[in-house]
Amino acid sequence: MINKKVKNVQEALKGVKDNMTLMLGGFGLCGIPENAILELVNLNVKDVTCISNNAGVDDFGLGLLLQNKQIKKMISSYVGENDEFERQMLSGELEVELTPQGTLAEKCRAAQAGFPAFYTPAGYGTEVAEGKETREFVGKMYVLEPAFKADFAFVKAWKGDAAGNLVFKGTSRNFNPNMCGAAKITVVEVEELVEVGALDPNHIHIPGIFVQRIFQGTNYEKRIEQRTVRQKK
Amino acid sequence: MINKKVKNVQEALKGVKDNMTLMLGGFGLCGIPENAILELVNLNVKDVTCISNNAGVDDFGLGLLLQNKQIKKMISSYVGENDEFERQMLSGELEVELTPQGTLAEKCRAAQAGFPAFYTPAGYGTEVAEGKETREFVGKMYVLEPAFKADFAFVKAWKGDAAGNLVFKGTSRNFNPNMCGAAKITVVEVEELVEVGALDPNHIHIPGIFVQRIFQGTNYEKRIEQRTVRQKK
Amino acid sequence: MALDKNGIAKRIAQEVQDGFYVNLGIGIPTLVANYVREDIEVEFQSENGVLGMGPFPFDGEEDADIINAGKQTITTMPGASFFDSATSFAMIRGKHVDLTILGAMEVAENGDIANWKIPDKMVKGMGGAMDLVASAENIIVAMMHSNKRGESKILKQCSLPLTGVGCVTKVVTNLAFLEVKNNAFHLLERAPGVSVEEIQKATEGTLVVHGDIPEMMI
Amino acid sequence: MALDKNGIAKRIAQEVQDGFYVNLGIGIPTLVANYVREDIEVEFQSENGVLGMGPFPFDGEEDADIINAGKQTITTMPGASFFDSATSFAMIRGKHVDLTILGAMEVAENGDIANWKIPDKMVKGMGGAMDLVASAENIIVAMMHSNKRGESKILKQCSLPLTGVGCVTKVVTNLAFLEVKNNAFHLLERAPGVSVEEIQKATEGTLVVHGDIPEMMI
Repeated sequence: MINKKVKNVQEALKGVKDNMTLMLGGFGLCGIPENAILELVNLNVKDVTCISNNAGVDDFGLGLLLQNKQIKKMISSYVGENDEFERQMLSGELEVELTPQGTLAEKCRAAQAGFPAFYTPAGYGTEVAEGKETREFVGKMYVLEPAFKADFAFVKAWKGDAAGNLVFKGTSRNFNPNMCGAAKITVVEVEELVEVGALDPNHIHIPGIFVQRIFQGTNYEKRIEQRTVRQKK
Repeated sequence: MINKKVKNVQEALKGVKDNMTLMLGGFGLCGIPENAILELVNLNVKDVTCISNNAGVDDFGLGLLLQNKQIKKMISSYVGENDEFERQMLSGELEVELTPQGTLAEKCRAAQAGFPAFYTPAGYGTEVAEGKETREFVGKMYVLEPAFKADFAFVKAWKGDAAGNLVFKGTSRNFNPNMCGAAKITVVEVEELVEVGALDPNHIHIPGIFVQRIFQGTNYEKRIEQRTVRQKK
Repeated sequence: MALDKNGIAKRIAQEVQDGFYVNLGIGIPTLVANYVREDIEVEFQSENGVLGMGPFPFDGEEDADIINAGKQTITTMPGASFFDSATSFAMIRGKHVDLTILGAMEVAENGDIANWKIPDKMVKGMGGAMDLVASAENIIVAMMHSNKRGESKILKQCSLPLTGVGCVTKVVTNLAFLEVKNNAFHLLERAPGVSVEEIQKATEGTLVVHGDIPEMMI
Repeated sequence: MALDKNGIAKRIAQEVQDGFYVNLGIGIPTLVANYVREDIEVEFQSENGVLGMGPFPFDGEEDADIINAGKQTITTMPGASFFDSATSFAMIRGKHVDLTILGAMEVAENGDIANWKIPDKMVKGMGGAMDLVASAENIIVAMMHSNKRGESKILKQCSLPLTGVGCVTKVVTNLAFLEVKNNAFHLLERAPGVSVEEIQKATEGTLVVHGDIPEMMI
């Protein structure tokens, strides 16, 4: 067993610097690496490029880095819940690259799996395809999209062990597994760090080989964006 | 819940015809769809193309179809355990397309995921790349490989439910999940058909959407090719 | 009388067939789930990573880790499964989802759709919409026939940045059920009490009216 | 004295470093696992879908569903995981495996390797070898220096169909430890009791001998 465990978030984020490209898991506020984001605020690294499906809300998630003006560029599929984001984007302070969600996921998977680029039909004929190579296969048009290149991936898992094996819960899985191994260094925070051997080898979502550092996360808020319920009759 | 359950192997293989292209899961004899293979022998369909990592042994697995001269063409990565295979290949009766194992897996995944083709470094500069498009990305050469097109995929899972959700065990997983949804019709046989709701939604390896038919398999032999053991001291 | 949002959802629900996997977009499409016949088997996929969505949770039973693509808390049905984003879009791109229902700002008679951006005004992003429309073979658009200023959204050509080209096959609006083919909107049904003339007037794109147009049965 | 297979495996085992994920090919490479230092952390990956392989099972405890790429029954270590073939090659193609050890029929001074086919004679297939050699940055080849007829397998140019081009970095044979760079085999170590002259004689490719060549420490 190759030990990936680090003491805490400070140790986990060693080496993060200005101008780096960072991947962050999560969909909306679901499954975001809360501990890593707070530490990025503490470190106050500047001019980072963030690859993340969404940009958080004004006072949580990646919104905290936006408030702190740490982000130079966002690569996302949907950024619609964040006023500060809109302000920075419209004023030109923030560079934004909007990417179809499936393309975003596959650009992560391609980086993880060693594919330099892939052809997807998403975005063909739209401004997303502008300046990109397009090509026909069997009567349908596709756009060539390159794999992401990133320095760090910050991932949130439900359970994990010191070997870096991960298990995710519900829809907090989302982009997290796809980002593992998609950056030079993958840093995982878990709600529960379990003993090596406690996870069923058949049910490990991400084998430890895709992970460089893992730590026990703390104080998860797990904020709900759209609490929607029905009443018991 | 959309019900994919069929009564038996006969119902599961309805529509299989001569000249079709069939995908079959398994690595060696591990995780092969034993019931489907026996029924293919019963049906005596001829001139089929089989996509499968290996070709079985002389008297088990795909070897049975070879003995019966049902296979026109094999697409595999390794076929070295089968004398009848070698005989048919060297005599020209059997067409063989040898494909690197990772390329074979990804050609399945591309079919499953709607990618028309992909670039892989495997086989560049070798006879596998002959006649294929090659291309450089960031100083490295890649070969363009098309997704598979198949009529039926025959998959063996450990557990499954009527919704088509699947769980695999150990290394009998191998190509099986990658072939689900990679053919027009995916037929799954399981060692244990469980109640819908019995599988943990977090630990389903293949969601039912990739499966068209599922049935309770019978009489699994699960032959071991290379029984290798050590003695207790 | 023109349909309200629930009326549009009701009509679309009739297009959902037994055995369909369905992806519902945010807004009116989400309402469709409420009106699907109970005697058929349907599973709802949400692109953030769940298949087999159920109703919203009871108050107090919501789980921050189980949401839909609209970020709403949800429940799951027996037989549900969770998966990662790449797998979710494998389902979509691989044409395993049978029906996609989504909203639009504009639809054109060639099947083009625009629903993600108003330049210099609203730039929220396309989310999964571009993947969905580029791959789905069966797309129903749920939308209002005209915007708040009374201008038609059923157009000869989209004016807003496109989400996808030539992909929309059916449109259900507050006024009509339209099929998109051969570079025209073919009027299939009228909303109850709405005349062909009203629909014609509200439609900027080419409208084909063939024979008697029945009223929707809702 | 020239090394036997276990000797080759022992020397290669010294190249396995702490924290390495290692893929072992069939044959001599499989033996390497027996000689890795016990005070370092190493995990073995097998391309059929397992990470964290352990020793062979005790008699009677073998499981048909748990095998390695050589189809041998195996066990797993704590922290092991199983996965599908596409994920397995994601590990390999994505350069997550640190070291690949495999056999060869021929190696050339430009790093080409041939190990999968003898035309009209042996056509078993390449298995995962082409993926491994195309992606791994750290490849050690375990092989005999010459074939049974005494002909060198350490060549100027491969004569058999290639498995990969310009990919081999190190070769350990029964006679020598060679580094492949700048279109030549650089002699790093001699097998115990084997002279530089013997190695030179058995090597058809360009052999660079720089200074005193130490004996392997085995």
